[in-house]
Amino acid sequence: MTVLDIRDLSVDFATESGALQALRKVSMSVPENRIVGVVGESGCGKSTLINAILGLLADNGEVTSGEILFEGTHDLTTLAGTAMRDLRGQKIATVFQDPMGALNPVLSVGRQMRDIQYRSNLSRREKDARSIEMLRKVRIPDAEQRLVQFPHEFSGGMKQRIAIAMALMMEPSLLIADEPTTALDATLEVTIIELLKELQQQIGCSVLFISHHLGVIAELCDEMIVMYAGEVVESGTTRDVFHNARHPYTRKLLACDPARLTHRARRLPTIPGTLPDLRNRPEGCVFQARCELADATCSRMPPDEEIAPGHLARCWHTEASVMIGAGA
Amino acid sequence: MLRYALKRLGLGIIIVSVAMMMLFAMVYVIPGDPASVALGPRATQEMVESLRARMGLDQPIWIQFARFYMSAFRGDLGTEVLSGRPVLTVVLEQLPFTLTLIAGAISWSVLLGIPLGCIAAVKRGGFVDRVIGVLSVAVIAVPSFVIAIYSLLIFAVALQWLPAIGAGEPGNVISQLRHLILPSLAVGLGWVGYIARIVRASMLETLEASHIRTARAFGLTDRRITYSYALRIAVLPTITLLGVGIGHMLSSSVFAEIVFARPGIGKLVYEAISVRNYPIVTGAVLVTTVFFVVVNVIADIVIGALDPRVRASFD
Amino acid sequence: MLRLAKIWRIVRRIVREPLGALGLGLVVLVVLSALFADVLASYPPTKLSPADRFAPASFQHLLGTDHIGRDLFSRVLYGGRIALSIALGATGASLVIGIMLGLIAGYGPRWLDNILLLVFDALKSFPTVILALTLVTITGPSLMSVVLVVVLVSVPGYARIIRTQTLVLKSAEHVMAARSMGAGSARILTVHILPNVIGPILILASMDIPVVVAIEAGLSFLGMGVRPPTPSWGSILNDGFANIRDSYWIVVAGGLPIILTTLGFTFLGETLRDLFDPRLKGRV
Amino acid sequence: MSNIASTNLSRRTVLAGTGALGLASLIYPARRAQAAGSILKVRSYSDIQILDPAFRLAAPEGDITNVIFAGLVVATAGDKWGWRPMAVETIEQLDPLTISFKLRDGIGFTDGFGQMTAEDVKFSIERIADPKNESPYSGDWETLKEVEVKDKLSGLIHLKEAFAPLWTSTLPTPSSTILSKRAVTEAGGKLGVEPVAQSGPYLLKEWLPKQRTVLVRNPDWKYEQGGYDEIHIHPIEDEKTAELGYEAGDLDYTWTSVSSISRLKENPPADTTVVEKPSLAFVWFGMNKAVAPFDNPDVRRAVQYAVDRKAVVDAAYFGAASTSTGIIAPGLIGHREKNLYDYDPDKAREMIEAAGVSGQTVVLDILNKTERLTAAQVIQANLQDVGLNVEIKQNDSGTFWTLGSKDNEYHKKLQMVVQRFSMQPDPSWATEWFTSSQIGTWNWESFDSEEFDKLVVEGKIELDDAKRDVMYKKMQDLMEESGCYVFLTHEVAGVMYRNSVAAALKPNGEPVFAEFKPA
Repeated sequence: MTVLDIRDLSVDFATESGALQALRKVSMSVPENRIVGVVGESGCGKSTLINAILGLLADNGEVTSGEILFEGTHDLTTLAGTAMRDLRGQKIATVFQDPMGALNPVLSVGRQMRDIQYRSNLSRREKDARSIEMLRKVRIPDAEQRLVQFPHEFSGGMKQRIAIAMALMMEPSLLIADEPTTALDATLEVTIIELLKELQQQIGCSVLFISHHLGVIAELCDEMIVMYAGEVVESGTTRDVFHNARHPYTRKLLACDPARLTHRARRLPTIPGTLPDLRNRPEGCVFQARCELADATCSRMPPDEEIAPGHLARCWHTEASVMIGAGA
Repeated sequence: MLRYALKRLGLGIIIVSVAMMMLFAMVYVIPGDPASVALGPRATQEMVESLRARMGLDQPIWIQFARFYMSAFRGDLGTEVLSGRPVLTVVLEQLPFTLTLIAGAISWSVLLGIPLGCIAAVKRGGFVDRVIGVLSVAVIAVPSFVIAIYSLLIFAVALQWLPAIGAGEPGNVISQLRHLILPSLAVGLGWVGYIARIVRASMLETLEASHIRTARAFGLTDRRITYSYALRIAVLPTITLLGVGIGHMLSSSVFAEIVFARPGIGKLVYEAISVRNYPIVTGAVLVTTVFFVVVNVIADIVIGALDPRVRASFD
Repeated sequence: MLRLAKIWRIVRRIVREPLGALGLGLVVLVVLSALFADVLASYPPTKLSPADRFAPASFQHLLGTDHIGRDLFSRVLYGGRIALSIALGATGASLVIGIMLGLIAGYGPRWLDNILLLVFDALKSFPTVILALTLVTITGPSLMSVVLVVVLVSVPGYARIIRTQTLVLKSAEHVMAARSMGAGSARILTVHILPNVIGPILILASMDIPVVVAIEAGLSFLGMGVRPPTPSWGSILNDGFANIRDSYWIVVAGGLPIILTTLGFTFLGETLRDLFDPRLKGRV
Repeated sequence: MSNIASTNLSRRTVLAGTGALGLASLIYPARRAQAAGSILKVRSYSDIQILDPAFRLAAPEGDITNVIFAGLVVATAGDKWGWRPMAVETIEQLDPLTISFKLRDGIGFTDGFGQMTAEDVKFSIERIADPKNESPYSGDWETLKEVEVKDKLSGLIHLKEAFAPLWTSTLPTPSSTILSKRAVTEAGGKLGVEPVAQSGPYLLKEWLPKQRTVLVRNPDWKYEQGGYDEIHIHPIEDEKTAELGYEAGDLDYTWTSVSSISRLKENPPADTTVVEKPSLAFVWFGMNKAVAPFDNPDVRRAVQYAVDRKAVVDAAYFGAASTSTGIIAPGLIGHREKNLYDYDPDKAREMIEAAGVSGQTVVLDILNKTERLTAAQVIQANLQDVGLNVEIKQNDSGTFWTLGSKDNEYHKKLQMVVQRFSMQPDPSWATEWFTSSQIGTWNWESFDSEEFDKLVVEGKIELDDAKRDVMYKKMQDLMEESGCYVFLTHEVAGVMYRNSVAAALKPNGEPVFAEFKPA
């Protein structure tokens, strides 16, 4: 069964200088009990995608087409406010990137963990017990004492573990992890990844894992999608995409991934050129301006070429693209 | 934290002493002789001179100041020459009236300002937001004594809804509350505007914070998010603002106390200046400046108590 | 010509904001009525006519008369002259002194800076009205006293801002360069620092104009402002307050111009600030 | 974000609603004071600072000491100045230099200070009279020789010289109050604001500074009883404010401002009696002959002609007060029928021009009170009319009262002043400030006349009313002839009280608390 199935999703933002298309015809799915990675540069639409799934698009954002099917039945784009809210935290949980800012600074950790259990009928004491249990699961020492503490009294890694504990507390069927390790240093990153993997198996949920760190994706994810300028340019199993990338953008991304070099770095080296102006998308392929294979064909919308079963690339030149990055 | 508070307090003491030195210098050059004013038209020259000596006015200014300062540290602000009552007593008798007035003003400004700021932030950009914005600026701009006189004219004289003068019958809380409404409104109305503006701004900032997004992602209700998670942070700047505001409210309470014939520190000083009752002037100004400085320190400490982040940075 | 065009452009931008348009309108109204007070007023502002006292508004007396039969409309118009000239004069004087002290504190020796800061803080720790009362008692009520009060009240604020900016600029590259090329302190202050600090302070000062109007009116209300029979909005309020049971016209006539003027200047100032210096927006 | 807009405010709304309701319940029309129990609420124009009769600062303190301490005699209410015995059973003038008295047997001091005796009388009166004690009221007993104690309750008051004001402005005032010798001595020679050894029909029960003073009936007082069980005295300086307070029901009796009298008479608050009382105080416009241009007698005379006194008084007192002929009010010995110089602007203009001062600017100092300012503004217009420019300088009381003092350099520059002195019902009270020895103290006009100085001394010891009448008229003629004075008015006092109160007022409207009764 598919936990999350997104079809042809487009999202526009109204700005002073006209409509900005943040997502265009995005399709992807997260199967049950699998970890799906999303990778792409900043501004590629990852955050918009998450917000669209969570129903937290800013005031000026609007879903112009497509649907987001959750557990096959609910279309999240049309769900009413309260129904959507009932899913959040309950069925769909999220861990955000910035552990420093993700917790409310003026409320104790215990209070915040208790608050998110507001739908349950447990007593206050039972809720706290559940919180302690979760904190133990994410390996926070002295969980009872720490419940009354405030976020600033925890280290960054601990905060992120608390965030994970909170996210998994209600045993959701989908966990969205939005770059949960980006702000942490390398050793912490490894422990968090391992923790996530372990808990995912324990609870048996699906994970949508967003990162621009290809190494993490490779290590953690079963499947992955590559986004560029609000479009999914390539998707497939992690193995397929890493070993047989066919979209020129994916190839370039892989080519300059520091993880393939000797040491890790936190920021992707840049690909020459800049993102297209999303208020004024080019006709056809969105990557053409930065693509060395671009030709007249590219001014028409490229198809989602199936390279292998389940491995798609949105490009006219999936054959020729194997040459890109080969020499790098 | 404690060290910080002590340091602030130390600086406060220095500021207060400089302020008092300046006040002494000013009072010293005020024309008019307190002794002859105090005694009235029937006094003989000898009486005036002996009273001057008793008031210490025949001493050079620095001796007067040193004397005042030494005894002030012991909590003795001298005695009023005519009635022989301790100045501190006279001032402290009046202080509660001004404090009640300021407390009333703060209640108005907080009870109206925070909800208005909140609503404006929640309805950002809408008609309600604009109206609240214009009103906030307007009440800030109009001087409090004009508000005092107009509210007296409308609610006390024309409509006769509320009493016009005094602080109410001693011991009768209802009567005292009734007497408090208009003066405290006059003092506090401008601060409704200030607070609405600052709460709106800081609410907007807070609603953008990532922990608010987290809270939403956990499905917390918008009401809880707005009024419990965000407001708790958004009201913090209000406390600093009020810390500063209390000084200004002390100022405008002079007008409110005069217009509504209310007892209080402002009126005490106003009357004391006009009859050259210097011990009262210096005593009352000392008490108010000390009060003002202490309030600011307290505001910082309160913020520390409410915002663990600030607390952490002091440790 | 270029200058005029520029001003016109600014005016157009102000007017586009509803608040700015309202503010500008009010300010223009107040300024014009003060400028042309002698043309608009149908009576001399000090002419007594005890027989006509407490007359309500009518065609003869647009705002009625006060307790000694003076025409309130005329007094309000002439009161505007007083209010505006004090506002401009006192703000100007505070600016000059504030800028000088701020430059001295920021650029001068450390000990002088410390002393000045202490004095500023001490001045700020007095409740404003009480400071004003004490001062006016010393100097006696007069136009100059009001100006003095305004200067003492607003100089610390201006000087502090200028001081901070000067401290920042003191170590800025172009100032260092000028100093290394042997420019004297006076030249550095006037050529390299002053032009860079004056913009924000001017906007702040323009926003202080309603405060000055309020101070003048407040002191005159307490009988400590300009000398009678010189008309002032505050003294009209005082006359009205003393006779509030006999005639509410006087209070209304004295209070309305204060309200309109402070609102006008505040609205205009807010709009100007938002247009030209969004950085200052956070300042309450 | 869009969801926030629809945020349900209900709990807050309910809370706000409750708050608003609470607030609304505090708003209702002012209710008239109930004559509940038997409480009289009166206004006084200043709060008490000292409750020692010998050192009282203002009339409101005297009004209180008059009922909490027993005086030999006390002023009575009514349209004529009068007195009745209080602490004494009998008191009589045996000859111009001797007064005999006999105390009532049964007046006790509170706080265990025993019965009032003749020894206390001797102590109290000699205490005021002795210049060493620096009582501002020592002048009331200027010619006292001594008080002789004859037995426990009776004694003789001996004077060095006859003293005309004795029965008008000394005995029926707090200057005849008898305090407990032991209590005052124990208190260090002077009583403070908390009275000890009270002896009158009322006792001071509570004093809340700037709020109220509460007097209650003295259960031990056996003689004339006051009409109320409690008297609440509210200090409210400003008359207009007091009027608002009266209308709000906070007061049963108050003085009104002069400017409100005509309005209040036409349209009085419900159940209210408004009366006008002639005041004894005198207001004049003075010129300092020691300072140019008023060193020129012609300029002074010109100004006397230039001032339209009726217009000044009408404007300042809203038509409620009339012009005065001098400093001694109608009904008192020495009251003049008419002025010597009156409004004649043409003559004034001529004289100003002749003196060559036309177009000069002179400064008029006044106290910052509304009616003074109004008067000054009319004078300003009058003088403008004849060619003198006037600059009005308003002073707060602190500055004003020292303007003419020789300690103040300003007295050498003081040109013109509008002045008001209060007064007791004896003409000697009015004249003594204008002697040449008072120059630099209270004689700000630098008026000096040997004849006047002599008459002041003689007037006090002359006991024949008809002779005194002539003397005091002459003194005022001298003042006016000097050109230093333009007599303006004696003012008028407006008083209002509830119809449920039978107010007891002296001829000038001052209250006699002990005689107030429920109507």
